[in-house]
Order: sequence, then C-alpha cells, then structure tokens
Amino acid sequence: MINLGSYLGISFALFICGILVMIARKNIIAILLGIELILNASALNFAAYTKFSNNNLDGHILSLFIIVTAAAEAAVGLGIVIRFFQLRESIHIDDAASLQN
Amino acid sequence: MSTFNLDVYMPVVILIALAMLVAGGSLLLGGLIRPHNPNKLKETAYECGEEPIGSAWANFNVRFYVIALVFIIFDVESALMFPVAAVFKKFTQIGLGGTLLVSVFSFVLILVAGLVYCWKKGDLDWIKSFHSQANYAKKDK
Amino acid sequence: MFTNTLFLLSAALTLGGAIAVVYSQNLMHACIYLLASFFGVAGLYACIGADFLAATQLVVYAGGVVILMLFAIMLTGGTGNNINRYGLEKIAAMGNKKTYFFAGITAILASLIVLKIIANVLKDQSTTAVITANAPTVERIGTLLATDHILAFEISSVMLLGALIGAAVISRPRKERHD
Amino acid sequence: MDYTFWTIAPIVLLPFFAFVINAFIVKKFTKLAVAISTGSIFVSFLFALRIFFDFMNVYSVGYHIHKVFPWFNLSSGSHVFEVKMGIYIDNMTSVMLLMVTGVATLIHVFSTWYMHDDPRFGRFFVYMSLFTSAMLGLVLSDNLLSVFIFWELMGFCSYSLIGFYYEKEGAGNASMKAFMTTRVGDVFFLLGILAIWSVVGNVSFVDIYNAIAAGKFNGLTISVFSIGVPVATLAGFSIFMGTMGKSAQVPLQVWLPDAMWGPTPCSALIHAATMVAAGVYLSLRMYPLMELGHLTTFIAYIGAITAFGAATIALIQTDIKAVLAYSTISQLGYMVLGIGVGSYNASFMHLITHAVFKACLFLSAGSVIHSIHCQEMPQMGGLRKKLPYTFFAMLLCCFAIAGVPFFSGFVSKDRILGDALVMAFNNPVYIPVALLGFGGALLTAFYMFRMLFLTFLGEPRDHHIYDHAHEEHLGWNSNIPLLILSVFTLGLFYSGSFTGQGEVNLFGSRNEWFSTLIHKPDAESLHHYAEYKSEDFGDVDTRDKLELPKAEYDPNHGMSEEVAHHVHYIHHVGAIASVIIAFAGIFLAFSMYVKKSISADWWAQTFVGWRRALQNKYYFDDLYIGKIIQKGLIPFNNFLAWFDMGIYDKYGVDGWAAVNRFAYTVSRWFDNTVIDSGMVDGTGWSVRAMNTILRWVQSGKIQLYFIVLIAVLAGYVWKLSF
Amino acid sequence: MNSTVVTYLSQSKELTNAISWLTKALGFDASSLVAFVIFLVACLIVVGVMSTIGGLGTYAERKISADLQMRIGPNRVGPYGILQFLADGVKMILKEDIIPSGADRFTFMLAPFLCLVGVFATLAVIPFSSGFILADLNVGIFYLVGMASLVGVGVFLGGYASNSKWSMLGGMRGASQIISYEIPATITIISIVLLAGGLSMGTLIGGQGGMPQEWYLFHNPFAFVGFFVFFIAALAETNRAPFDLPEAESELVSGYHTEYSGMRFGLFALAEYIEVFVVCGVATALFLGGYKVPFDLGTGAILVEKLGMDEMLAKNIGQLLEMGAFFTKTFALYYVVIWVRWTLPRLRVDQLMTLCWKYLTPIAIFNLLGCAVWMYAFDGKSIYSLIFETAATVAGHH
Repeated sequence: MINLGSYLGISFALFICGILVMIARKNIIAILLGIELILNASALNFAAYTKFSNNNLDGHILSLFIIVTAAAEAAVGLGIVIRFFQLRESIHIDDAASLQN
Repeated sequence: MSTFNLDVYMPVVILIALAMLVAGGSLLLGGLIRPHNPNKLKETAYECGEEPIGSAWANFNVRFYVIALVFIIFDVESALMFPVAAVFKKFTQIGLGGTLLVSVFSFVLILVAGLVYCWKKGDLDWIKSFHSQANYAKKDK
Repeated sequence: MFTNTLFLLSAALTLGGAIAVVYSQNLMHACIYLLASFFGVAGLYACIGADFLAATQLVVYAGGVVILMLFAIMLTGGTGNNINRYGLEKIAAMGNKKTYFFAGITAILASLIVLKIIANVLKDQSTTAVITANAPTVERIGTLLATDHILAFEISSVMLLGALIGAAVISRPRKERHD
Repeated sequence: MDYTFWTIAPIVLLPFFAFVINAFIVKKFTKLAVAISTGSIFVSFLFALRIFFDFMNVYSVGYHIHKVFPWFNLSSGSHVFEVKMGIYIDNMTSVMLLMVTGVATLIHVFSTWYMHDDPRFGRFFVYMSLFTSAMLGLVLSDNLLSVFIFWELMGFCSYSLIGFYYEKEGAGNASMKAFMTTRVGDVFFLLGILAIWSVVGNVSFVDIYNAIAAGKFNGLTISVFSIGVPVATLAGFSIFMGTMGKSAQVPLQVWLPDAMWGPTPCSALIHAATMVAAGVYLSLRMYPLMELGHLTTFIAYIGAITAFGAATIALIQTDIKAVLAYSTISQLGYMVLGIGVGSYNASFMHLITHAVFKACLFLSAGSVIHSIHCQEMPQMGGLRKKLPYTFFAMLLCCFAIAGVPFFSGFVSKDRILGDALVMAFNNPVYIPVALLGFGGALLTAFYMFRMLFLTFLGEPRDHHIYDHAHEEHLGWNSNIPLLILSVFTLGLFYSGSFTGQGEVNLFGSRNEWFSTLIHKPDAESLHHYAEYKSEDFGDVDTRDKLELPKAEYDPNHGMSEEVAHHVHYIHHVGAIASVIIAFAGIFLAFSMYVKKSISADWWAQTFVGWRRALQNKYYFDDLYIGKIIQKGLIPFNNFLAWFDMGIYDKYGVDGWAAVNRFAYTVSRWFDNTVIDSGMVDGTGWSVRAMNTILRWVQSGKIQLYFIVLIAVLAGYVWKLSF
Repeated sequence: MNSTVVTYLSQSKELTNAISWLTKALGFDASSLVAFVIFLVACLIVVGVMSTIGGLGTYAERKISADLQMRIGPNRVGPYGILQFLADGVKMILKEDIIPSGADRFTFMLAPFLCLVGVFATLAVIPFSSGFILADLNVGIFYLVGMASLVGVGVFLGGYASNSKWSMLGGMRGASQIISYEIPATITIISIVLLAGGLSMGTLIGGQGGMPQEWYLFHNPFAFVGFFVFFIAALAETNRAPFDLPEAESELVSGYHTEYSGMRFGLFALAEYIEVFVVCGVATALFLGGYKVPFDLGTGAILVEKLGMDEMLAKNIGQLLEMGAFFTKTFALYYVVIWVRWTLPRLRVDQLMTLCWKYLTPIAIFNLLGCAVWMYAFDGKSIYSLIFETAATVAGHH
C-alpha cells in the first residue's frame, strides 16, 4: 500500500486542490492557503522519491528547505496582504489590480 | 545503522484518539444528563451585562502580526538548528567541531541581526503607539 | 498492519482536509481544514520514515504558518465586504460558481500536465520500488546540513533574515498615514 | 608554484568579503570600508601577479590549471546529471587576471580621490568590490554556467552604479535601460548555454572544446520555424548575442552611452575596461563554436559596423564622456571584428591594451570633470596649463587609441586591421569589413584628437569655468594612477618589441608573447584539449613537475612559407596604411580645431541630414522606445489585458449573463423589424463595444496569468506528447 | 533506538512466549497486535494518571494557595477535601453547555479538542522511567515542541469562536504569548540537545546521571542560566501566573474561555493542568537528570549483583525507583509553579513581551552559543568533571 504511486497520487491530489483554491478564491489569504497546499504537495513528492529511490536523504533536505521557504513566503506574503489591507481596506484580489497599464 | 518499526507511532495515534474520546465522551455523557434549556439572554456574548455592540471580529493591531512574524522566523530557525545541534557532539568528537561551530555561529548571528533590527526599529515594543502619540504631542508643541 | 492504518488515516486526513479547504466557504474554517491537512501530511512523512520532516511539518506548519494565517485573517477582519471602491459588486471573496468553473478547467489542464509527467514513473515503478527499512533521519540530516548542504543552510538564514526584515518593514504601520 | 585553494580563490574571495564586510560597516566607518575595498583588490592584484609571473616562467602554450569541485550531482543510474564548478587558468586567464586586478586597483585608488566628496562615498566602494569580485570570478570560471552567474552579477552591479546618482531622473532611466538592453542578450546567452548543454552534457570550456573536436556537433540541427539550423550555429549565435548585449555591439549598443550617467571611475572600470570586455572574452572563449557555426563573417560585419558607426557618432559629441563612450563601443567593435576575421591573438591583445588606455582616458576625463565640474567640451579649452599631468596621460592614451606607432593601440589594432585586409584579399566578402575598419581608424584618430584639442589646447572658451578650475597637484591618488596607466600604453609591454612586428628582440626569445602564448583554439589545434586534465581542489598540484614544452615564436604563425610571405606582405601594407591613417586623422583634427584652417561648421552645415542622424544616434533609441516598445510590447500587453477582461471576465465570469443577453438580443432582432433593431440595437451595441474596448485596457489580475500559464504549459505538454 | 514500553516489556520471556503462541494460534505475526494492546493499556494508564494529576492539580493549587495565605482550603469532600476535584468534575459534566448565538459553532466546539489533543499527544514522549516511556521517538523533544504548539491554535480559536470581545482579546494575547515564549524555550532546548547529541528523550537523559553534579543543570554556567530561561518560558507558555494575561480576571473577565461553560471549560482547564505537568516533566528530563537514580539502581544491576535477585524483578524495581525519582522532581517543580502563582503579581502586557523578546530570547541565544563553545572548548565535559579532573591531576592521580 505504501508505495511511490500512492504518494504521487496523494501529492497530485493536494496539488490539484491547491490550484483549485488558488483560482477559485478571490480572497488573497485564501489564495495563500492554496499556495501552501501546493508547496506541501511538492515537499511530499521529494520525501517520497527519496524513500523509494536511493534513500540518501537529499530529498528530505529539499523538503526541509521547501518548508523553510514556505514559512518565509507565508510571512512576507501575509505581510504584504496586511499592508495592502491597511491601504485599501480590502483583501479582494481584484482590488489589487492597480498595476494595470 | 539501526532501523525502527513504525509501531513506535502507535502511542501517538492512540493518545490523539484518546484525547478525542475523553473530550467527546465527557461531552456526550454530560449531554445525556445535563439540562438544556437555552434562551436568548443566555446565548448572548458576555459584555459585563451590557448589550453586545457589533461583532468581536474586528480588526486588531498589527503588532500581533509582527510578533507572529518574528516567531515564525525563529521557529524555522530552530527547525533547522535541531539536526545540526544533534550532530554537534559527534562532530566535536571527530574533530570537526570548529567548522561546525563557525557555521552555527554565523547562522545564529545572521538571524540575531534580524532580531536586533526589529528591536531597534521598535517592532518588539508592545506599547509603541503610546510612544508615537507622545512624539506627536511633542511635535504639536 | 499498523503502518497501513497510519497511512490510510493520514491520507484521509490530508485529502479530506485539502478537499474541505476547496469547498469551505468560511476562511477561518478553511484555515482549520488546512491545519488538518498539514497534520495528515506529517503522518504521511512518518509513514515513509521521515520522522524529522514529520516533526518539522508539525512545528513549522501547524505551530507557525497556521497561527500566522489565523492572525492575518483576524487582522484583515475576516471575509470582508463584497462592494469594491467604485461601489460595484465584486465576485464573492470565497468564490462563486463561475470562479469554480474556471478553477476546474485550470485544474483539469494542470492535472493533464502532471499526469503526463508522472505517467512514466507510475508505469515503471515496479522496477524502481525498493523499499528500504526506516532508519532515524535526524543525525543524517544534521550531518548533511553540516557538510554537503552547509551553503544552503547558511543561505537559508540569510533568506530568513531577509524575510524577517522585509515583512517587518512591509507590515509596520506607517506613522504619517492619517486618512 | 603549487596551486591550491588558497593561492587562487583569494583573488575572487577577497573583494567579495570586502563587499560583505563593507555592506555592513559602510555607514559608520566609511573610511575603513574604502580602505578595505582598495586593500583587498590590491592584495588580489598581488595574487594575480604571482600567477602571471608563474605562467611567464613556465612559458608554455599548454600550461593550465583546471581545478574542479562537484557542485551538485543528480545522477541516477545511467542518466548523468552532474554539475561541476571550477577554476580554469591558462595563459589568457592569467593575463586577464592581471589586467582586471591591476586596472581595478588603480581605479580604486583614483576613486578615493574622485569620490571623496560624494555623500555615498562608501557605497560606491561596496558596489565596486562586488563588481570586481564578479569580474574576477567570471575570468576564473571554467564553465559557462558560472560565467553566466558572474555575468548577471556584473549586470546588477552595473545597474547599481549607473543609477548611482539615483536622484537624477536620467541616471535611473539609464540604469534601467542598461539592465533591460543587456537582458536581451543575456536571455540568448542562457539559451545558448542550454543548447550546448543539450549536446555536450556539460558546459565546461574544455569539455566543449573536446566535444567540438570529437565532432559531437556535426550534423546536429534544430528546427527553428521548420528550417533546420545547425545547433552549433544556434548556440554560437545565442552566445554571441550575449556578447552583443554586454559588449554593446550593434544593435544592442544603446545602453552604453547612457551608462555614462554613472560616476566616472565606474565608467572607467565597468563600461570601458572590464565588464564590456567580458563579452569579448566570452566570444574569444567560445571561438571554436563560432567557427564551427560559420558565424565568423556575421561577427566580422557586426564588429565592423559597430566600429565604424560608433566612431561616426563620436565625431559630433560634445560631452567628453560621450565621446569616450562611443569610442569604447567603436573599439569593442574592433575586438569583435578581430574575432570575426580570425585574428584571435590580436583581438585579445586589443582587449587588454584597450582596457588600459581606455581606463586611463576615462580617469583623465574624470580628472578634468572633477577639476572644472563640467562635461561639455565647448566650454573647456586651454586646460593644459591647469592640468599638465592629466594632459600628458591623455595625450599618451590618444596616441595609443589612434594607433600611432610604438603605442599599444598600434600593436593590437594594426594587427586586427592587417588580418582583416588579409581576409579581404582572400575573400571579397570581407572587403567592406576591411574598409569599415580602416575608415573607423581614421575617424578614431580624428575624434580622439578633437577631444584632446578641444579640452586642453587653444584658448579657454569659458573663462568662468577656466578660472574656477582647480590647479592640479601631483597626488598619490589623483594623478599617479593616470600616469601609471599611461606608461602602460607603450607598445613594448605587449609586443616585446617597439613596432609589434617581431623584429626587435627585447627579452630574448620572449618577444611577441601574445602571439606565442595565446593559443587560438581553431579547428586544427582543438585536439590538444583532449589532454587537458582537471583535478579536484585539495589535490597536490603536480603540474610544476611536468616538463612542458616552451612556447616558441613562430614568425609564420604556423602557415606555410608561401602563405606566410603573402600574409606578411599584406600586413606590411596594412601597417603602413594604418600609420598613414592615424596621422591623417590627427592632422585633420589639428587643422580643424587648433589651426582652424578647416571649418568644422562648414562640415556641419553641408551634411545636415547626416549630422541629425548622428545626433539622434542613428535613431536606435527612437526605434526601440518608439517602435518596438510602444508599438510592439504595449499592444501585446493590451492584448493580454483584453484577454483578461474580454475573455475571462466577460465570457467566463459574466458568461452566462452574456449568453442569455445575446440570446435575448438575437430573438428580439428576429422579432422586431430590421430597421428598429438596426437603429436601436446597433447604437446600443456600438456603445457596448466602445465600453468593452475601454475595459480591455484595464486589467492586472494575477489569477488570469496563472490560468494562462497553466494553459500554455498544458498546450506545450500536449504538443510534446504527440 | 526508539525504546518503548513494549521493547522494555519484551525483555521478559513470558511476553515473547505469549507472542509466539498467539502467532501460532492466529496464523499471522501477532507482535504488532500485542504491541497495540500493550500500548493501549499503557496509554490508558498514562491518560488516567495524568487526568488524575490534572484534577489533583486543581486541588493542590487551592490547598497550597490556602497554605500560603493562611487559610484552610477545600476540606469538605473526602479526607482533607482530596476528593474535591471529583466533585468539580461531576459539577462540570452536569452544567449546562451554552454556545453563544453569535459564535462560530464549528470552531467553538473544536477549540477545546485541539488543546486537549495537543497536550495528550505530548504525553507519548514523557519519560517516566527508562522502560516506561510510551515511545522514545528519535525526534522526541522536537515532536513535543510541535505538538505543544497546537495548544496555541486551540487557544486562539477558542477566543475567536466565542465572538466576544473579552474572548477575542484573550485569544489573541494568549496565542501571541504562547508563540512568543516558544522561542526562548525552543532555543534553550536546542542548547541542551547540543550537549546531549540527540533529540530522543533517551539520549537527552542518558547524558546525565543520578547525582546532581551530573545533571545538565550544573553542566556549565550557560545550561544553568538556560534552566531558568526554560522554566520561565514554559511557565508563560502554559499561561500560568504571573503570565496569565490571556485570562486575567481583572482585565479580560476570563480571557479566551469567557464564553465556555460546563465541560468545555473543563477540557480547557484539564489541558492546562496536564500541560503544566508536561512542561515540568520536560524541565526535569532536560535539566534535572530525568528519571536517573544514583548508583546505577535504575538498571537493577547492583541488586542482581549484591542480592542475587531475579534479573527481571531487579529491573522492575529499578524502574519503580526511576519513576519515583522522575515524579519527585516533577512534583517539586509543580509545587514551584503553584508557589510562583500565588506569590508574584501579574505582569503587564508590554512587560510580558519585553521579557520575552528583549531578555529571554537574547539570553537563550547567548546560552546556545555559549553551550556550543563550551562543547567545542572543553570537549563536552561538565564543569564538575573539569574541576574534579584538575584536582585529580594536581593531586597526581590519573
């Protein structure tokens, strides 16, 4: 039951859920939730590949750095959201389109 | 290299299940015997006897966020430090402690620079608003 | 036996959480479902012997990122209104049928891409599936971080420093703003 | 001499650590930061000098150091994917190292004088240190990937330094322009790296040479718009595009004149001596690929057009730095021309000589500007008395760049032109190249001396400026660097002889060391590289125990006696022609600007149209900004915006409503009379169409971009799978 | 690696025999099943004991506070009022469960669960003795940190869900306090990990000894300071006085559980009291030698040697001694926690943050670096052994 295929399937499903959340939501924080899902999917993939190939833990290191990066990304991303909210009183993604033209 | 069986995670699962069971069980048990006659007054939020005004889900001060921000950065730092700390002893025993010491030092000190920055900029001051108000008052004079 | 149970539980938690994130119409609830999903992923890590990663997942995601997101949701006042600054009605913050429709199309396209990529792996996995015994990973990860990946280790601290300062600067309330 | 990590790496690491340290301390301890920067680059120079003398001692063509360490390895099974980083030093590198560190040291020293009034005195040195380390890293790199990394790093430094005075709007725009223009070349460069990687499986220079020698590129084509293009051509062209961007060749030359917004010392270091030369250096390194891809003619033409075109623009410039900027483009054109006509040694020699005299020229110009706080030549004049040392240095450099015998420019440029002439005699295709080359040489001599005369000779034209000019005193950091550099404009340092023709032996058999040591990796000699060995860092170096053959001067350059005679003959013709041309140019300038026997105004009035074209720099800026960006990119942007608003929002989000509305309209159209619907609905439709058009322009939604991204990726994957 | 209560028990022959018999009888490998049964029983014991300790904690709190204030305290239910906690529990179960109408029901119900899950899950790695530790995970202490951070989420959600201003303020304060104090605590833990060279509880305690001079508390000055940093931070993490700002009665009515009533409130309280025990246990394990008893009594080897006891019996006696040592130290710390609560006044919120970020965190980082230097410089020897060795060298011994 625990094999590469099932792990790839789970991470695939996570990835698709992440994309659905990213596109369907109009709330910036909700979009960030989707991004976290996608990052988790990729980290899971790395760990699974390490386990089912040579188990030399390089994949774990990569997953670790993905987690680290995701945390940093969340910090900065939410910081931007909060700043945006202070300026615009909204966290609707369509209000963040003032860079047009 | 020693290996382990995944059975060691059994207690974790059992304990989580037990926690659910204890909480849910006590609530269910109570549900059978405790009284249940709600009324509107009972169900309003407590505001020292006054009628609640508006929702409590209002905006909060951003300083909470800055604290959480510093926290997550150091949290991640600790996550990276744990494995390195775990091998530190081994490295000192095989004579590589100096190298690792330098890398740990640089790693930690770089992050301390961030802490110092936030400190200097006043992000860690909880009552920053008082200071700034005082400053404004001074400027007005 | 137990391994499979743990795997199934974790997978169910992961996928259930993720799907609930997709369908939840309340941002706060979505965040809680996300927490569940993170827990499930931690369990999945544990199933393949990645004990340190599982714990990191707990510490960083469950303890850090989720709290940060909850704070951010509170600071931005939950879901907000549906009227934009020109007084026109916006698409609902948590999406409506049309955005879901488009998201579905995109997801189908994305799944085509991913399936195309992983199809080969799934086909010949019978040859590559060598399941090694679970071994403690902490010391090996520590050794790797202290030797082969020392640069990444150090640079990640610089990245974290940048994230800290950048996010602090961005989210710091500006004094001169009065309106 | 043994080569370990600690004898090579400090060349790069010292300036880099200076950068890191200074970045933190620069605000509080500006003077210390400056001292660290300058000191570190000087120590680098000493290291480079040590390597250079070692190479001179061994004096062998095949002497090289190639140290590698694995960067990452993602190989699994038979699929090899390993990336190695390393250091590769051969004779060419050792000379480059010496040049870069030497010039950079002198410019750092000069900057301590030039920039000391500046409020961002320290920050300038921070950038300079980073830049120098990047340049040295590029020179030491053994593979294209790390070259690319350092290349981009230099691009960033260049951006920062051009925009150093960011409070001026022009500086900001110029830095952006430089960044964006070179980016065009860089993208191609990256594509070239990928193309090479796909064939060689590696991007190390030696491996590429070996792959070419082994014929891995032969017969490989790639379909571009369903035309089979050889991969070698494509890769060579892409990499040459990188050169064109970085070395400011036509048509990507537009950024370099604007780069003069930066402080003058940085112009001297970056936009004259080193960074722009990096492009040429890259092309030199990739010469076998260019040859294999049959690109030499193309390169020669690009070089010739650049050399001549930039020289013509320089004729009418009044800003002293602009003249130097265009002369830089022109001289870079000569180097590229040299590559195109197969004049490998001379091209590289010109790179070195040009770096020295152009750095000196820029520093002299900086000295003038610092003294009178003005860059316009019509307001100068007669500064010779006020700035005697600067005048002396500039005079020597002008001699060098004009190609007066016994100066370095003559030695190198004459040889490029001579080779161009040889090619022209052999192949009529090259006749325009040679003509443009010689014409450019005439113009070069003219405009350089025009600049010199306008600045230093004659009567002061603006007495206010003249009277306020600072008197020049001999100072260790103001004009000593100029004088040191100007000494090195003498030809004998580069040729070992005064004339550069190999007839006067000065250092025994070591005359003509450029021709002797610099090894042209053409098709015949590529197989040598198969014997080149790389070794890991930390291994004990065994090379100094090797008995390497001494390089010897071959007057025939490996050609048969008959051909060599022919070539020598043409070279002599070329040499005589270029001497005549140089003096003619100088004479013309003298008679026009000192004697005033020829009226400059008459020329200006006679060729009004051309002059306008020159003033507008041949309309390149207008073309790029007016045509390509405004007519091309912005409409494309608008198209995407239309796609967002018009397709996604309109038909998707408002889709059902629109469908209903459309059905309703259609049914009403059938129901009502034609006139009614035509009048009423037609008006309504046109208003709605106008509204739609207006709304097209408004977008900026990130989710749409993501959808488009996924869709494009899906299409790509779909295309790949069938 | 990964010694658990099962691996300890499988040292006895009876268990192995039983497993092999079961395997034969059932037709599949029964070791996993037996392990499950043992784990289930052990978990039930631990949870039961912990719940009792949590309940007794409330009693102890009242009794000790009464003592400190020269009162009598609860004395009605049972002898010396010791069954008071049972009465309280029954009362809570019988109380009406009110969910405010404006609340977010789902979150409101979930919050106590999260707190309880977070606390219970940490029990898996609490080392009661060298044998009786539910699972000595490789990532033991790190796992504990991760699970404990779930409490922060629970507190925040509890505050959020109530839709009451007091709760909201309390929840925000509580969450930010918990996460803030997690940093000095975690960094101090890292410095101990550095000394021990491993994350599992077995390694952490294995590096210490039964005698006080062998504890990490007295290993070096940095660790000594680190203990106090950890203890203060842990105190704050459990929202105990003087850091009980989230539930400060005088400011916030009752903080994040203002709107909670009946058993839901009880669950929060239970989680809090068990968490206090957990952090005291962790402090014991990290700094006070954990379950170690002097003179190798823990392994029972000395009993076998001197008294000729049965090996397994001697081991079991050793385990009991170890458990006794662990509980003694932990309860001592528990007493200190309660003592502190009734002695010190509450901090102001700005003082709270100042203490965390401007004192504890820098000190913790300094300790971490100091421990690293100590490890490098003195090759991991404790200050006692350094002095002892110096003295021995001076005296001419080798």
